[in-house]
Amino acid sequence: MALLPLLDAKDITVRFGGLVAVDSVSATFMPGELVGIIGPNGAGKTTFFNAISGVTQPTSGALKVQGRELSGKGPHRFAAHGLARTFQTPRTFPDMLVRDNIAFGLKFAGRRPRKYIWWGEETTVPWVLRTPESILGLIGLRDQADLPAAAITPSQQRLLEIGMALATRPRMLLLDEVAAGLTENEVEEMARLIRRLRDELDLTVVWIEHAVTTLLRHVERVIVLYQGKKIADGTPAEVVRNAEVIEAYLGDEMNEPSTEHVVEEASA
Amino acid sequence: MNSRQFLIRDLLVLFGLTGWAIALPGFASEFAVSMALTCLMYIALSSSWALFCGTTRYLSLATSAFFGIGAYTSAILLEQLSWVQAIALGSLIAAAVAVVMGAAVLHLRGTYFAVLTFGMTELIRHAISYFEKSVTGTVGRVLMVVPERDTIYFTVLALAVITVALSIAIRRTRFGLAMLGIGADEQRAQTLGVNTRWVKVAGFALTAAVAGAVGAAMSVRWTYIDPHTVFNPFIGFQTVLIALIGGAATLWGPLIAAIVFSVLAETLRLQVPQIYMMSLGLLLILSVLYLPGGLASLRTETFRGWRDGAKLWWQETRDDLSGEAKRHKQREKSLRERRDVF
Amino acid sequence: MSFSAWLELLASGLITGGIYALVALGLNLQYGLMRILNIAHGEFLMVGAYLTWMAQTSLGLNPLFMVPVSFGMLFVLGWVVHRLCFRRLTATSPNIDIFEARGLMVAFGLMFLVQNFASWMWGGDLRGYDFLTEPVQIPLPGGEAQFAGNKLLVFALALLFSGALIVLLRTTLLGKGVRALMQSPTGAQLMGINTRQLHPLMFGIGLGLSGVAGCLISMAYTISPSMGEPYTITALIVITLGGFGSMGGALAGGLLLGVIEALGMHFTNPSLKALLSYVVFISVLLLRPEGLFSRKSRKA
Amino acid sequence: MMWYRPSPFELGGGGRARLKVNGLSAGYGAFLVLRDLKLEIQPGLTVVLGPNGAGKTTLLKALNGLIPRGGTVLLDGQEMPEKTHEIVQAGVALVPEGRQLFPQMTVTENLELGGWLVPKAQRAERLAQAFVDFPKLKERATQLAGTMSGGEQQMVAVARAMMCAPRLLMLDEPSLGLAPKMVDELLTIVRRIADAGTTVLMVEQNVKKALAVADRGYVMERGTLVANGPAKLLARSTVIREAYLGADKDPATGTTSAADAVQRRKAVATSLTP
Amino acid sequence: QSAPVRIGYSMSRTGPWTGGAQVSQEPNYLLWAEQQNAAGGLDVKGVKRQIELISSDDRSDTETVVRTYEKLMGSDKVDLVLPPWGSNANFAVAPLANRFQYPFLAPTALSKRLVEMRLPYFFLLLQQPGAMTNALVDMLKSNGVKTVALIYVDDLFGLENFAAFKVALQGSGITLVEDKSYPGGVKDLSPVLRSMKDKNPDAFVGFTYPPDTILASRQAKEVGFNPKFFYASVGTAFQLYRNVMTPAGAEGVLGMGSWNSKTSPGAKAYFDAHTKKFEGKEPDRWASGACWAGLEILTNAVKAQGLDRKAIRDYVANTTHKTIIGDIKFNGSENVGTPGTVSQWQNGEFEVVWPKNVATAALNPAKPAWK
Ligand SMILES: Nc1ncnc2c1ncn2[C@@H]1O[C@H](COP(=O)(O)OP(=O)(O)OP(=O)(O)O)[C@@H](O)[C@H]1O
Ligand SMILES: Nc1ncnc2c1ncn2[C@@H]1O[C@H](COP(=O)(O)OP(=O)(O)OP(=O)(O)O)[C@@H](O)[C@H]1O
Ligand SMILES: CC(C)C[C@H](N)C(=O)O
Ligand SMILES: [Mg+2]
Ligand SMILES: [Mg+2]
Repeated sequence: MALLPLLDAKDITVRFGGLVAVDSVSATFMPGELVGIIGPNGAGKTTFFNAISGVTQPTSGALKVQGRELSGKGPHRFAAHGLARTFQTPRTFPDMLVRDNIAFGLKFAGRRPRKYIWWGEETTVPWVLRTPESILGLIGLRDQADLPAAAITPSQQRLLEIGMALATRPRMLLLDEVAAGLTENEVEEMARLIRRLRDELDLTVVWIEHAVTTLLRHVERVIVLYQGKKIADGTPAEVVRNAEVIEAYLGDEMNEPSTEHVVEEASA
Repeated sequence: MNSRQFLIRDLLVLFGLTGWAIALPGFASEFAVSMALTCLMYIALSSSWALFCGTTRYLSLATSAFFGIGAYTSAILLEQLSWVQAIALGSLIAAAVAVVMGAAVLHLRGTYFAVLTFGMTELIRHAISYFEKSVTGTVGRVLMVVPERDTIYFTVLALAVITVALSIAIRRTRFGLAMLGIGADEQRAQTLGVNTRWVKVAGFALTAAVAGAVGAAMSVRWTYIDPHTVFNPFIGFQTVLIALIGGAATLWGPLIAAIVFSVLAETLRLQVPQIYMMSLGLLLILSVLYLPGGLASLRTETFRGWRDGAKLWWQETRDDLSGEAKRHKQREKSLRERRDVF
Repeated sequence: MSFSAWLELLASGLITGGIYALVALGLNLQYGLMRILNIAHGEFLMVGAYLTWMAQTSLGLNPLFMVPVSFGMLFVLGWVVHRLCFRRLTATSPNIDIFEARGLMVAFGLMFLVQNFASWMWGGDLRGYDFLTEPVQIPLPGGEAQFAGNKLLVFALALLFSGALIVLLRTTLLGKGVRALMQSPTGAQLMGINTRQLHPLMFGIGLGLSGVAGCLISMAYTISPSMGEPYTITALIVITLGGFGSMGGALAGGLLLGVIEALGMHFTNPSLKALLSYVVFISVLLLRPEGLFSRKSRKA
Repeated sequence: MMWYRPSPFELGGGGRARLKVNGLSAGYGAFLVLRDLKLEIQPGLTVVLGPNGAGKTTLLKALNGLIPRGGTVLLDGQEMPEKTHEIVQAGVALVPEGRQLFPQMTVTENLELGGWLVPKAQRAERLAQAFVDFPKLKERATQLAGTMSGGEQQMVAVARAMMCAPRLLMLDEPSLGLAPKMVDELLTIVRRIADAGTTVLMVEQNVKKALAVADRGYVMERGTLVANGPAKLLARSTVIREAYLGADKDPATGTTSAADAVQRRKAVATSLTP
Repeated sequence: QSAPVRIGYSMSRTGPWTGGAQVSQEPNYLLWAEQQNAAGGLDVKGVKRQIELISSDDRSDTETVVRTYEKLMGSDKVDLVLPPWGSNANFAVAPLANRFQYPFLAPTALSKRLVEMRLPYFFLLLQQPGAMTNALVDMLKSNGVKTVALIYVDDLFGLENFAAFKVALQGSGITLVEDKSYPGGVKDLSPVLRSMKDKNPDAFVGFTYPPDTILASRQAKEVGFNPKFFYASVGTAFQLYRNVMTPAGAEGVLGMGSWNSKTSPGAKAYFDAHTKKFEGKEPDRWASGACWAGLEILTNAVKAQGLDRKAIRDYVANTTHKTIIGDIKFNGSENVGTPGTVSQWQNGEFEVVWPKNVATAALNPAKPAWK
């Protein structure tokens, strides 16, 4: 049986006045994939996210979520179909407690069996996604649960963003530079967390990050955007050898000793 | 207290207040009832305003539009319909107008929304004026048969109670939470699954329904209504003012403020006729400056805070007067949390 | 309608529009730039008007002399008001929305205070005086039209003040500094902006301009303590039309409104005038929320 | 006009400022993050490293007057003023965490405001220099800062701070959100600024690259400075290698000093699904 | 010394109604109380009792007016009340007057509708639109006016007067060449005045409020619109009008006015007392007179009937009262004793010029040019 793509974006174009921020980008994401998106600053990564989550209306192009046409619909429809995202500049509810930020998403959780509305907890919901506490534990913000979201540091807010996204009980998670501002080790932790989320919660994850070395070690597929266009889409091994990608984005990043193994592993 | 205990507390308070208000006409003087009526009117108006505008931070100045629409409806239809029907219809028409207005303007936030709702109120007022003048050949309506004062009183009381009860109920629902989310970050709320458009229009219509009903019930007291009186923007301004004084995002704030503000204004008006508006203005400014969270945020700590603030202010002033040198020494001590930014 | 009649109509609309623009100047600084919705704007304007009236009737001073004087007096008043109210407000408000709401409440308080101070001080009667009401002949192509001297004066000064403000804000960073300040107080301080001075300064200038507007208006219209509200509303409409904070926009918006009203009044009915201006206002807001004359796209 | 009081320092660098900090403490309300900190910033490029929540941002904020501080801070032997705008007027600029751009203003306007203290003629010069440093910004000169991409905004923030020709430039994670190539370019620019005579204090998470360009480094953990020394030595020290460089690739034993990361791992260690 | 007579009222001291209320109404109440008290007190069936005025500001807000009168009549149970300012407020309190049975002698309520409500305790002192416009048309017709241009304010006052004016015009041979309504608070009437000037009518009529009255006059001067008859309404009778327009500028302007100090010796005494008490502030030559007349009626009623309010009402309703502005007689609520009148500014005084039997000066049938 051919699997239905979870998200199928066709020829997505987003224009801002004269600027073509996303230029006819197509991509499909299959269930269970962990995909990275990289590209220089202003390449259109965030805008692409905005377009496929309903936050920005694409100028043209078609979006299908699990076979259902969602182009032109509001973000809440995307959320209802299991798409959750984080924002590059954290957009938590600043005056609400960290815990309530999570609880908010749970209240409007998209992929919720109808029964839940009447009978409370539903056993098929993974336990980590049942209560704010368990989600906070997952992202490591339990100690900050009773602080207003405005009072935690930006990196913690990025974690909270993940928590809020998870609270909608998504099928697909769009992460926009959630590891920005973390040290290398912490990025590594983050990557492992994301992989576990994907594996154990059965999610599809699309992850934008500039920490390429770590990103490339963890994802199975990478999409490279450059000036709004998709210039590569393939395994990390393929991508790091793509001359255009090296020219546009990577530079000599991959030649540093600490990253050589990625290239080796990938080509093995 | 957990949320259930809060609910019980809120309901008990509401019951108590209602019982007291029901008994009022039995023993209180003509004037007290009339005063209570004013309080109830603003309780209904500002609680319903806060219910939507306070939580979503969509500052609507259209209250007087809905009030006026309700008033006109009852003025025109009171001869054909029963009292309850007239009020229900007034509220319905106001809500319908709000749906249309909301659909047109609720995509604009903040200032634009406020100014637009104000503009629309004026537009409606002038449109009705013009219509009346050129089609019916008069401005305004004279109400020949008006209900008893007690009927009006109990009607407005019922409206106020319904509004507060609604506020209690709605804060606990998804709908209430959704409005809160819209107030905090609308787009974020949307990405978390809130159908913001629907929530906004529904919330806006809800406030309008209350304002319409209040307008329908209150204006019969004036015998003669014309667009200028019932669409008076000050009804809207005062509603907003009261809600803000009380604390727009709180449940009891608007209620407390409606009572405090109305009674205070009236007392000052009767006691210090010369300067009452000035005192009122001054009190208002002081309350914003020193009780920024609204009346609902008043606690014993607040008073302690004022005392400390006054001390600090005195210190600063003294230092200001005595020069820079002294201030330098004091500096390290004053690790204050909030700094004067401007 | 003859060509000269057309011109005459346009000119009379422009003159009224100039007055609208003048009325909006102060509020445009306070609200457009500083996000202080000074609902007491009209009240301060009224103070300027009363000062002028008093100077004219009891001291026999020339109202023109009062233009700078009322600017100065209201500037000082503005500085003081800012020190007493808005300084604390800005320090304690967590974000700009809350600041705006609280500022609005304070402004309401000021409105009560000032309006009733005026009633108490000068009584509630309507006042006015006669100054330069003689018509002046203006040559227009195809004939000539006449306008009251004081209106022409007000118009000229309205243009002058708008122009001066435009130049001031264009050539210095003052206006941008204030806008910056409202968008990110921390950011502004990090630029080295002395926020404690800039803010009251601009507020003071705003109030000073209200004073000037009041002074000039008292030459052409009757005044009373309750005259303020309609002027506040007019000012609000004008700055919304022109785009918040844009001085050129406000001038253009005011003139446009004046012309639309004059034409509307001539071709339909004066009663429809208000309806017409609100229709224009609302359509502009719905179609071009950033204002008719501002090029930059601003998010609502 | 008083708002244009020319900066008391030679414009165009050459300040070679030295910062001496003694007994510095700062925090949020009653909660002290920094206690009794002592450090000295020499001319050149100094980098501060440390895990999340260590208090690096707090340090910069305290130095720049954004939060109240205790202790003495001497800038070239002179007591540092207390108010932010006075500090900036004394020649200390900061690229803050969270950027603090003016989102509703254009890129050019943002940069111009960066030159608030600089006379008009020089402002134009510096603007031109900023556009040379960041060609992307020139391209987007009239775009509203709030609509720029994350990385582009970061460029605006850095460029804006450099507009006022400070003698001490403080950068809080300037590479945040920048693409690797851009990080290299940025660090080159920062190095150039330091070489031109401006003292630079930089907080960075990009440990390797930062240490490669810096002269000296401090390491901060839980509000205290745990190590310092020349950047070359630090780069080879075990503290750094263990804590930041991901030297250890075995997921089971990966250690980090960031408290919440540990916590996070604990949570994930149990199964997520029913 | 017996207890004072407590008399309550609510008055606009702030808000948009203030301008009128503080010229035509409240000063008279104060003057009256002062005069009565100075004379030993109000004569209550032979007993002199001091007057205690209980008053408050109503902020020009109808609901506040209603509440205040409910307090005065329902809770405080004052002996008598005096009416509030303006038609709107009087509409709102009229049913209350009936419920609490307090006679109201309203000096500034002006509406046919109010008369039609047939409230036994409510009396309107001012000449109603019908009478005033009849007099106006009569005067215009007698002076050979053929064409009239008219503006009126968009509210009850403007509309009722306009309607009555049209009725009065029927059969008079005068044509209405243009009529335009305008919203209150208008800031520019010149386009309208210019187009009226082009039509060159014999007379201009404005049913206007004080600020607009002055605006229309100034702008008529501005555009050089100077018909033979220039009539405006509320505010022409104010001292303000002469101050703003200057006596020379006001010369020949017609308006709603029904008395001045030459009307009767009583009027002169009243005028002088008023000017003295308020330091040069003159009463207006229209509603102030009616207001004072109402107070005279009340004084006499109390003297004859005491404080029995029902008796006062009957007395007021059934007597022909001699007042400073002439005889007042009520038919239902309406004053049918005072004829409709027209006044004109002549040499700095607002003279009653029509009808001839109450005129204080002869009509100047051609307005001089604006000065
Ligand atoms: N609302 C907008 N108006 C105009 N231009 C915009 C707008 N939003 C984004 N852009 C531009 O579109 C381009 C793509 O932006 P986007 O945010 O998608 O970049 P990005 O790939 O996420 O970059 P980064 O890595 O820096 O976050 C940028 O050049 C940006 O300036
Ligand atoms: N506004 C605030 N109110 C209360 N506590 C705060 C606030 N900001 C930061 N903190 C706390 O102060 C500590 C230090 O924060 P700081 O921002 O200085 O860390 P940092 O070293 O800059 O971390 P990062 O690498 O994440 O930027 C943290 O534990 C944080 O929780
Ligand atoms: C003319 C006035 C004495 C009456 C008043 N203008 C009113 O209608 O309210
Ligand atoms: Mg991005
Ligand atoms: Mg930090």
